[in-house]
Amino acid sequence: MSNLLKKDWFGLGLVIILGSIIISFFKPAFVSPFNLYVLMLSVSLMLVVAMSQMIIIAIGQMNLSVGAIGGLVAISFTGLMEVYDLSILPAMFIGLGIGIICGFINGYITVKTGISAFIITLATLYIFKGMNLGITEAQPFYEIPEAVKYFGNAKIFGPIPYLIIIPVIITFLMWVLMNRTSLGRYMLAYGNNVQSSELMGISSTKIVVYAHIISGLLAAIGGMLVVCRLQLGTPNIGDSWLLPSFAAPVIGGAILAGGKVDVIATAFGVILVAIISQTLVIFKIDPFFVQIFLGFMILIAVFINRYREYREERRNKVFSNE
Amino acid sequence: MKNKIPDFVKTNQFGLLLLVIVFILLFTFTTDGFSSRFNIYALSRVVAIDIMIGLAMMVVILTGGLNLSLGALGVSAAMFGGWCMESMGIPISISIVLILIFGSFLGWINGYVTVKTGVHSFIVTLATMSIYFGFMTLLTEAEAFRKLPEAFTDFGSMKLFKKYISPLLLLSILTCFILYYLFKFTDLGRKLIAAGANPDAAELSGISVSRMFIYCHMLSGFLAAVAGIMLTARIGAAIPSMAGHLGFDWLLPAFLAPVIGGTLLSGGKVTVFGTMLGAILVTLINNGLYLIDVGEFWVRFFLGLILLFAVLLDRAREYFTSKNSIVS
Amino acid sequence: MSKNILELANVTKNFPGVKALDDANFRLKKGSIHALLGENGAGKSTMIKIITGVYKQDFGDLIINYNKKSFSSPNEANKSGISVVHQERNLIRRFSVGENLMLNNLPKNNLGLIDYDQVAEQSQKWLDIMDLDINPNTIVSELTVAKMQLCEIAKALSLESKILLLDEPTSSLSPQDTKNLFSLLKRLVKEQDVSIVFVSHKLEEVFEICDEVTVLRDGKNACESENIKNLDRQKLVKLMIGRDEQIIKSKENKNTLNENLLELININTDLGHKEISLSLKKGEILGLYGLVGAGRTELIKCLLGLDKIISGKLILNKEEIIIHSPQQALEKFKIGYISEDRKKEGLILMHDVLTNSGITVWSKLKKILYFLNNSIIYNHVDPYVKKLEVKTPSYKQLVSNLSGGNQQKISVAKWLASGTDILFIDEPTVGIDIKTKAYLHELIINLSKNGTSIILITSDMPEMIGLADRIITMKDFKVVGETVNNHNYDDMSASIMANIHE
Amino acid sequence: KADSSGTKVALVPGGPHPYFAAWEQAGLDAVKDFGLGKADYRVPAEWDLSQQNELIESLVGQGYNAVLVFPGDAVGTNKILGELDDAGIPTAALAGCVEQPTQAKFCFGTDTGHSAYLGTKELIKALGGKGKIAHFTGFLVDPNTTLRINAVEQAVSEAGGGVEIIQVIADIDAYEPADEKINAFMAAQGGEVDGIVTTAWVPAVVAAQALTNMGDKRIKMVGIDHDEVVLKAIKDGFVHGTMLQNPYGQGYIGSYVMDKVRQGCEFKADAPWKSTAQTDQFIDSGTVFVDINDVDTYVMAMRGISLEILETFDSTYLNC
Ligand SMILES: Nc1ncnc2c1ncn2[C@@H]1O[C@H](COP(=O)(O)OP(=O)(O)OP(=O)(O)O)[C@@H](O)[C@H]1O
Ligand SMILES: Nc1ncnc2c1ncn2[C@@H]1O[C@H](COP(=O)(O)OP(=O)(O)OP(=O)(O)O)[C@@H](O)[C@H]1O
Ligand SMILES: [Mg+2]
Ligand SMILES: [Mg+2]
Repeated sequence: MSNLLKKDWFGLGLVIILGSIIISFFKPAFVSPFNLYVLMLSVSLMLVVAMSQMIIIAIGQMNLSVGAIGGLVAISFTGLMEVYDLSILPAMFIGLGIGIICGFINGYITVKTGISAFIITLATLYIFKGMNLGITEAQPFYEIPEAVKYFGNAKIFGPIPYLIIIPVIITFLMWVLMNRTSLGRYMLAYGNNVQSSELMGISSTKIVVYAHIISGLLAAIGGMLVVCRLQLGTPNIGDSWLLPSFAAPVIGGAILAGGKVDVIATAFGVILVAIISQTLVIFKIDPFFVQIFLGFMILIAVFINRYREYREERRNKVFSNE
Repeated sequence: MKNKIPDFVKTNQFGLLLLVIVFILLFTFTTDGFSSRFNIYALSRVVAIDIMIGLAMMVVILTGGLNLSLGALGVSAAMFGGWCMESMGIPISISIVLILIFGSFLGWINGYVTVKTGVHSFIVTLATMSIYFGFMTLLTEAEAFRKLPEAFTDFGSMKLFKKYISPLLLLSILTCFILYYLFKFTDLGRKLIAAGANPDAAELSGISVSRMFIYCHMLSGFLAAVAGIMLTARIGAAIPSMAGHLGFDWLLPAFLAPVIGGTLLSGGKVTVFGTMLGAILVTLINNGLYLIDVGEFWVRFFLGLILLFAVLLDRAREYFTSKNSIVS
Repeated sequence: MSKNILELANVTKNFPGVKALDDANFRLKKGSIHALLGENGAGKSTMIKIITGVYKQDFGDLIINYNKKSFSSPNEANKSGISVVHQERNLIRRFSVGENLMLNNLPKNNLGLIDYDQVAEQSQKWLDIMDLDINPNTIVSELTVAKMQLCEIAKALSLESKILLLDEPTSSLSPQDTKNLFSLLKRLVKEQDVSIVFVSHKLEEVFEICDEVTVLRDGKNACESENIKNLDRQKLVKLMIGRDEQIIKSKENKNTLNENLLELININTDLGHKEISLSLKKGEILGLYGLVGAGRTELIKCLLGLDKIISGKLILNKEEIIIHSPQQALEKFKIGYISEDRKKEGLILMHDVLTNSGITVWSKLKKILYFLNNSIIYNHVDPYVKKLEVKTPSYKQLVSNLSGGNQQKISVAKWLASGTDILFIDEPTVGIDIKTKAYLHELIINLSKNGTSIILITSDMPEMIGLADRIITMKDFKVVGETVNNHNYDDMSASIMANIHE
Repeated sequence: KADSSGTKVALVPGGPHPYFAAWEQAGLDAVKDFGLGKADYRVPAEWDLSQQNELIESLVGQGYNAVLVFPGDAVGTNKILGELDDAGIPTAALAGCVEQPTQAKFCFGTDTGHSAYLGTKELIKALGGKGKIAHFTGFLVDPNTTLRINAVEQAVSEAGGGVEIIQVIADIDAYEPADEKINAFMAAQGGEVDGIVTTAWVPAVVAAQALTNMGDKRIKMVGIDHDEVVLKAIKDGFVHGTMLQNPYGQGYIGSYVMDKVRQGCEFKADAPWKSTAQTDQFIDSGTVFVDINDVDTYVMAMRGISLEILETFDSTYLNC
């Protein structure tokens, strides 16, 4: 039991369950199949985005270009199908390829120059988003194949959308990566202490480049999933990813300095954020209040998570900068 | 030891200064209108505000944190100022003092919550950004204050030096000098930097790290409020959307200037003039790209490329100078 | 005649502003333990790092088994059978002990995924060999510094390399741990033909286990591969510092002791200290001895207000006081603390020497409008930095580029400069060369002669017995004994150990 | 008297957005038809008032001498319009208005409040005068949003009690948050609500898509603008109709008038201006409600409106 309490996801899980019970007590519609379906949809999309940021947080960096990569891939994917009449699979693979290339560029430049990833990805954010706007001139692509639309809207059974399949698989794979493979452990080791891990013979180049490639790949998948969902390829896809991409991992206990992330807790963070924003709609919060509510909810969520760690951390630290 | 390079040349600022000069020359000779009076004046106003925003972010980056609420805070302060001047009829000078106090107070909230909870300021200010902005829209109902005293708005369109320069730019440059003095020549400034560089060591050396962090956030709020005032004067009205939704439009200039200027994101290092030059460089490039006519949809793309190029060049300079300083 | 398994020939290494190695040579014979000695900043660690591929030499060759080699990363050195324990701690703090030990070679199951049962099992083996009573699933950050150091040695052993480089492996070990380690090292050499390079500032240790000695002075060889039998302590010291060693003078006991300056009465803390009572008199050096983990550092941190004192009284100059923060301790009560962990708590590594050595006096030196410039600080701290003979190219050098020992000097210098009435000094001579150690001892004695009261925490028994007036022994967050020091090593160590093992 | 070929018009939208795409062709056609020097569509890199100001300032540097601008902010854009006026450059607000007092020569576009009002009226008509409706709209900090919210409320209050607004969802000008919130709304209130009015581009697209996906033809929706998704949903019967604006006509006629003004034409003192909540120098570029009956022919209808405005413009508004 006390072991369970130590887990980052435990507190969040508790908050989610209790919160859901309370909400559905006041608004039974909250647990209606359609609502659960909608909830799962928004969780699906943000899950991939959060994972894409999480892996970069793991190595102690930030990727500001997550949304720009997602947007570029989304419009490439749809553009290839609409303008060049490519069928879904090739378009998809090219999309994934673009994500990988973007990630590679981020990682390679970061590690080879030693410049902070924050700066490099800030620059590539402009570059990727600039390409997106340059290509589309702000016009959406509309001709999405039926199969893609179907994937974005159909349900497997009950309220469970097809769209959730890929994010769930990704979450599982990420868990395996971060907890059961040497690559993932090396990433965390690198995030913990760059110098030490280099002294241990862990290759910075490999770690940083792989992390960014995975991040780019996930952002690409995120972009294409949003296309499935929205049924159009607008250049704005990804614009609103940045904050939620950080919020979920951090609510899940990730430390921005690196070396500590929790895949399950991040997933719970995503769910929590989705529930909060949905609750605001369900309870018909006055639009003027919505922002204020969101702000307080983020603070409260982080505090709850934080309180648990509080005593432990104080034992080991004079002053926490993490 | 053969050719000794002067210290200044080794700094990031020098590299930036060179870049700024190169771009000025480039744009002057390749575009129409870059050196026109209208354009220079317009640039001076944009730069002034971007410098101020960059400084406001820089002083929080100093602590190893970030202030995402910068834009929301600046707009809230500006709206508060609009209310003071228009609805309450408070004289300009007193209003400005009140705005600055208000901005510092919002900064204090950021700092206090960050320090007391130990949560990273990235998250704290993410939340306060929503809260400040939310309260601002709630209280103003998104109505602008546009009947501001003329003496105030005239300041925003005043032209100095044969109508080439806005007084706003002088204000920003003056602020740079004051901050430079603070960080270089005062006990307090040194403590702020030390606290940011290694909180544990600073605390055990008798510096109250919590207080220093709170000061940094207050200073950030103060500077954001100044930027808010400047923008209000420039636009001639206090408008809820003047920094975009949630104040987001300020964030990119806020990051770009200090980061290009050589401020370390992990904290403990400030480069006041670097930030100033960073802001100038970005504004210059942005302006030049519009003038060169790359096609507006591609402006961002080229801006990104040039930024990348600028930081890579800076790294090359660093490499070169450290090679040259080895004793032989 | 055994062959040279590892050789450095005419190696030079420059850092910005420093020539760390200057045409230095080194030869390691197969199956020997080779001491690499020198003052702080002599270039020992640099040499180790060149051998392991962390740095690349500017000139000269690295020769392994008579083949020229050049490693571009620590990994390559590893694969060539070289393992190392660096001077700095290099464990991943959030990982378990077991995972740290196996990190370069994590056991996998059939699916290619890490098998944590195997990790625990395999690492347990190495912990057992080291006689370490640690659960491999313990998270490293929960260990004491000493345990971490032992784990790193275990990690180096686990690679089963034929060449083992140990850079000050005993710096935070207790005498007992050191003894165990040495018998293990001897066994490795004898049974498995391992060759060892051993860096230490503790000369007794060198005489105890080493076969040959190489001494560096300012990056040059002061001697190269001397047989230890041709040397004695005096000769060795002379090689290292270029003159004879000053014998550590024991301090005169102050028998005419004044009143209590600082008194702790039945202090209980949030961290688990139980009923701690002790008193410090003016001008006295009070030793706090205890095995690592006894809670001495923690007690001091509670006194400074960093953790909560639950009950009990703290009395300064007969007045009951409460200290809320180190700032208050420094500015209001004139109490300072020299931390044992210089990298994390003692220094701002990314800042220069001047900033670090003056940080405690800024408040005092500031002029009107908070004005403070470099020359004001320089004038104040320069005497102290000079006195400690800090080896740095200039005051603008970043502290992170100084050698370990010189860093320690800076973290001491800033407290000397601050001129406090009471100083808590925590493990002041870890990683300090003998010359500086003698200086530091002299300084501590002079400080107390001039009226500063000192609480000295050290795990170095000779140091404790040399310096303290009274020695308080702590164990498990409790005070278990108090002895007046008679400066007789045998007497005192026996009575202290008796207190601990009661 | 200036020559038309010396007129260089810049058409500056608020930021990259599909709504304005027609301005580009409109400008090119105006150059061809009226012999202007230039009429270029120049887009700020971001939706950001400062970016727009910077672009406009640089355009002046490049020699543009007339500016048609979609105001990045109804109040904030005035300052730069005033400065352009000082520099002798005529300006007009296009597609959206700036608030008085202003130096813009006129506002040519859609009365945002009125359009929302008309849309709501249409919705109420379709609902047969009673039911529960929801209103989806854009950024709260955009003063236009407040105008729209008020206009919808007014239309509802005029319906005489049969209609009730059960929810207003704002700040959904980006696709993903819009998708999330609108679907959440459908899940929670989908059963109760009878009608939806949307008064911003993105919410209209997303809501149309949501209704299409749900296959729900019971809920009546009135959208805004001409996004393909909305038009298709109208054809397929999932959306009742949309309030169309006239972006092509705005760009085309706007460029024409700018040239006239540069040639010294003055607006008549007694010009039949319309008044809106924001300005009293408003010229309606035409707003039409389109439903399933005329969704295929609206382009012709718009062209007709544009031609009509153009033909009578000189005589109605100008003294040349
Ligand atoms: N990365 C670096 N950059 C610049 N100078 C360095 C660097 N590493 C070491 N030095 C300098 O090289 C010299 C040799 O340092 P080294 O760490 O090898 O000394 P050491 O013999 O190990 O000393 P100690 O006993 O104190 O550990 C010192 O003057 C140090 O300041
Ligand atoms: N009983 C205990 N339970 C948990 N942790 C302990 C316990 N005892 C010690 N520790 C850990 O060990 C550390 C205290 O050991 P530390 O080595 O700092 O003590 P010390 O007496 O100051 O020894 P030294 O100064 O010789 O290193 C603390 O960080 C604490 O977390
Ligand atoms: Mg060393
Ligand atoms: Mg200790």
